[in-house]
Amino acid sequence: MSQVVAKDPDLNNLLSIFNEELKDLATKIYIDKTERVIYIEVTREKIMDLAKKLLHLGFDHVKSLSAVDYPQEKKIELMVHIGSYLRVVRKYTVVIKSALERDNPRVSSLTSIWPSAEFHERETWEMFGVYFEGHPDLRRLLLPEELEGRWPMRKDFRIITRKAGEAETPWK
Amino acid sequence: MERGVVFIGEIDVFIKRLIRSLMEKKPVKDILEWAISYSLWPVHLMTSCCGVELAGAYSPRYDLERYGSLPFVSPRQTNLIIIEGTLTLKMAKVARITWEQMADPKFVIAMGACAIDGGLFWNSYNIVRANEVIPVDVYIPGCPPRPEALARAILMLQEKIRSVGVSREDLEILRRYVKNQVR
Amino acid sequence: MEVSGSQDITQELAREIFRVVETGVKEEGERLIELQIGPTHPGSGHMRILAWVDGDVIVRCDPDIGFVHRTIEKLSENRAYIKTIPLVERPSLLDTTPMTIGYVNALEKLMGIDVPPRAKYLRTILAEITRIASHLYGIGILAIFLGHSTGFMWAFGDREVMIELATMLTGARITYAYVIPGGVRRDMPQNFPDAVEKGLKYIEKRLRDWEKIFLNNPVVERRLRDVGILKPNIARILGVTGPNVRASGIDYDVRMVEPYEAYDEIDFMIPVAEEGDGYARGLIRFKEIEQSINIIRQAIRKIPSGEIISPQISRLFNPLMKKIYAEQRRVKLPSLMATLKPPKGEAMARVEAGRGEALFHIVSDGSTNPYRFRFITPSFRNVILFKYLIPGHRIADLPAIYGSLDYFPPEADR
Amino acid sequence: MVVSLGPLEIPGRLVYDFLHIFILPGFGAVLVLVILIIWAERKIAGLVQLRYGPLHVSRRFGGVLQLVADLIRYTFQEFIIPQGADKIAYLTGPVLALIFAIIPVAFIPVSPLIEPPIYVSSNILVVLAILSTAPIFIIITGYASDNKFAFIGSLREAFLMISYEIPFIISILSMALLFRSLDMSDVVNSQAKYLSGIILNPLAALVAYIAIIRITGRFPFEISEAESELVMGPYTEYSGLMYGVAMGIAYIKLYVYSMLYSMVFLGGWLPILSNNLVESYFIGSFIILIKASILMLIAVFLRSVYPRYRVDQAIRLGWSQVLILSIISLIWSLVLSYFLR
Repeated sequence: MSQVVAKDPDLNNLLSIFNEELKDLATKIYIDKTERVIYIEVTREKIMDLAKKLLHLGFDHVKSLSAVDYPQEKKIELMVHIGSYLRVVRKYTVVIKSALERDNPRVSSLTSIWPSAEFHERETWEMFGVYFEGHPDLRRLLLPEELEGRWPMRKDFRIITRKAGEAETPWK
Repeated sequence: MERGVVFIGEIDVFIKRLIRSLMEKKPVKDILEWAISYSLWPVHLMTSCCGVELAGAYSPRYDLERYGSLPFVSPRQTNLIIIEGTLTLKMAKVARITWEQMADPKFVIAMGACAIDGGLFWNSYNIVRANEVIPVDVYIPGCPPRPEALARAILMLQEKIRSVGVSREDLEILRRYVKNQVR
Repeated sequence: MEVSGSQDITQELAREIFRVVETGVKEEGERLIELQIGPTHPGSGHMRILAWVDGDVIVRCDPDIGFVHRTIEKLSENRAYIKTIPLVERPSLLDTTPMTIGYVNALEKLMGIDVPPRAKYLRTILAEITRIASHLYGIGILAIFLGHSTGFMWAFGDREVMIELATMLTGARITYAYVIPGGVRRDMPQNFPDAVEKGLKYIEKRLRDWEKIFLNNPVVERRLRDVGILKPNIARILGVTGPNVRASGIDYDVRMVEPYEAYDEIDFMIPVAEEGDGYARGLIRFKEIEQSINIIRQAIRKIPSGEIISPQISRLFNPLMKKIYAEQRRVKLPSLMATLKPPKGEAMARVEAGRGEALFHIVSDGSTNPYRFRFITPSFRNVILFKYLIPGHRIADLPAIYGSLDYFPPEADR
Repeated sequence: MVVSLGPLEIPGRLVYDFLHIFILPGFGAVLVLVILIIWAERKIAGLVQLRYGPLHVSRRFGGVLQLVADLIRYTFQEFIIPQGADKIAYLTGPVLALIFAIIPVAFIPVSPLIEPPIYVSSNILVVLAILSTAPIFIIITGYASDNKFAFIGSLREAFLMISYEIPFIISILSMALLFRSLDMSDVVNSQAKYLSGIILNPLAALVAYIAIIRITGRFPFEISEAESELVMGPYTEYSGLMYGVAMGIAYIKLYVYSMLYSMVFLGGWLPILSNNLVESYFIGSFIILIKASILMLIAVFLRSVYPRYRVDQAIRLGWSQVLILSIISLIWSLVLSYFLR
């Protein structure tokens, strides 16, 4: 796993802790240009014990749990923003990315570790169809009955659009 | 035949016929229209984000209570629905039920570009136009419309009540038309 | 730097959170009534709260939201980057500036544009003006939920002062779209500083009246003290944001944690309370208004002169735009911005809106439309409190807690 | 010293009874006063909240006709009876409550010269008895309209009725004990001799006023019709004329209670400053009306000052503080009446 070096000393300490704690769990750890976000890629099976480790390291709540749909690569990528209220690490946000196959996306629910993820998982379930095993009550949150099983946020759910820069002809 | 028919026959049918006949006579018609136009109470149905401007319109600076319009609580005692902004599918059902619950001479103001024709969210999969669900009397453009626009809408509705009057034959036709519109 | 590990989810803490109120009543019958406090009910905003009530005690509460779900994320995937700015403002129509600042920050990180200092100060001033207006709205809603109509009317009356200032700066009442990638759309008018001073003096005088009629009102204290107590570790576990978490003793504020715009050059204090009940949440909002007044005053004093749009954008101006920019200090966006193509990649920005921390994550694939735009508002993260904080209280406490949480449903449903 | 009219006894009685019931302290005054008080409530709330309140209905008189417009709108609004409602109880509930709220006016003497239409020697007890039946009909309306919020609203009304009627009755009886008679005219006459009731036993006056505010559902005790919890409490399902009746009950009860209060505590037809008896009927009842409307304005002004209590807080306040205060006022009037031989 490549050893990433950052200018900010605190971030370096945190990265070193991450590297030796999550040696076997994470497949890839990298940071973004502004040195405030740490991306961790992990496979579907190891996400639970990665979450336990992160909770132990002080990241105690989920800021956002969602998915990104890549139809051409046949995968839905789970994207989880983890934050912390502890004074030491609250400057950084950890983003966990894990790829799920597109036709039957299943992953174990993170609610037992971070209860704050409950409503986020319900929203991701109704928008993308990602089934979270072990979720207390996985049902619709925002959508009405008509849009029950149609996963509107996937790319193949088309809506009427106009291309950017196209002339707006109101009466067409 | 449910138990306990009141001794003067079906009371609501009796009162409806009485009111309808009273409404046509000249002196009663004018007094009634004057009274209803100065007592338009909007029901507490905040459909979406234009509700901020409706609350602003009833605040001290614009104060629509000067025209007698007091925001009231339940659909039974009010006669005006203000559809503020976007109607999503879920909220359209609620707006429809609230409209049906209200007592008869009732009016609807569609406030904001979203209620008129979808506005900023015209191509969203979850949006319904206001007139697809409820027969609308006054439309207010703007996103969100200024509180003065809402005051002007209340005044326009008052003129409409005084000119067109309150008996709503158009409601019957629209009820049948709108019933099959709602998905 | 030793990272202090927080204790795992102990059994006791989990039971504390998922506690089911034991009133010996299980099935729906004479005792357990299911109350649908729906959108037409004056005690609930644009949402339906299902409360299972036994006598006067709420046994279980389940928020049914989504009545104002206007699919911002799906629409932004089919719009140019610039056209998502008005979209991002609509959900939280109360404090729109932090939302646009967050989105534009994420866009600027993606494209590597840096903003001139004067534009940063103008953005900070507008953000604090809308924060005061948003807190006053929240206090007004809390007051009317307690039955205090004077509090509601005073809050909306004072809010008009702040809207007047924002209209003088940006030209619009609520939806400004004032923040554009690279800077701001207009410069500060000449008479703006002393108008701001007059407005802030009026608000400070009003805060004294507020203490008399609302904060020291004996009935308000009876209704809000020790109601809806949110313990610090539960607030931390449930991921609550904004004044609700600062009222429980956690001093977390994105303006301090990750200063954006001009917050690092302005010194201000984050008010924190310990009790974590409804009264503390209300008090925190009043104190934050005072802090925002202090921030605006410093920003107006320290604002540097100079450009209000970054040279990378003003480079693309055609002669007419340059003339308008020179004379009226007003930016007309070049048509190139409509078909903006940022480089492929991801960017994330966090911002402290009136109700808490908002998070913006843009995934771009190099085309004119964002590939995926993730937009999390503070109210969506506070919804979980309805499920875990309200059971065990009385029916009359439901509006009191709902008002003290300052929960705005359109912002949560996005 | 009741004046007897000799041969003109019967027609004089009829004229006076008609005047008493229909014009001055009866229906005429009630209708005019209720409209003025509701208008004053909205105007005062408006002025306290930096705004105008109802204005453009009749610009020159400051929007007084607003209430007339509202009442006319109610009468011509469609009258909805929910299917699940128990029809008879649903229709008769508010009407009976209205009747039982107005009846006591016939018992209250208005001038020293002539007895009230129905003269009962202990008319304080009769008035109290009739007034304390009104909440029962509110509970009937709550249970008749098949609505969960109406159930909870009427349940609250039952709890609060008990916890505040008892202190009210104790404080009124302590005044009757002080003046050694259950007849209002005697009470007023003895108030003419000594000081007025409120000065002799201020504690009873305070307790009685708090109980009036609770019984008529004014802020901070507007709990059975709390808007933000139970839409309109027992009256959620009522629309049209029945809702006008339901809304009028609270204000008519306020009128009758403040009439009783001004008779017992503020010395009914005695002019406020001097104690000399007033001869004519009109001036006497006019003074009572003024005192009653002042009390009503105070009760109505509280809408813009206080939010509302929770049910359990109001009940705890009722049983623990207000009841004890009324018992203390009873003891105090016992001691005082020993000296006022």
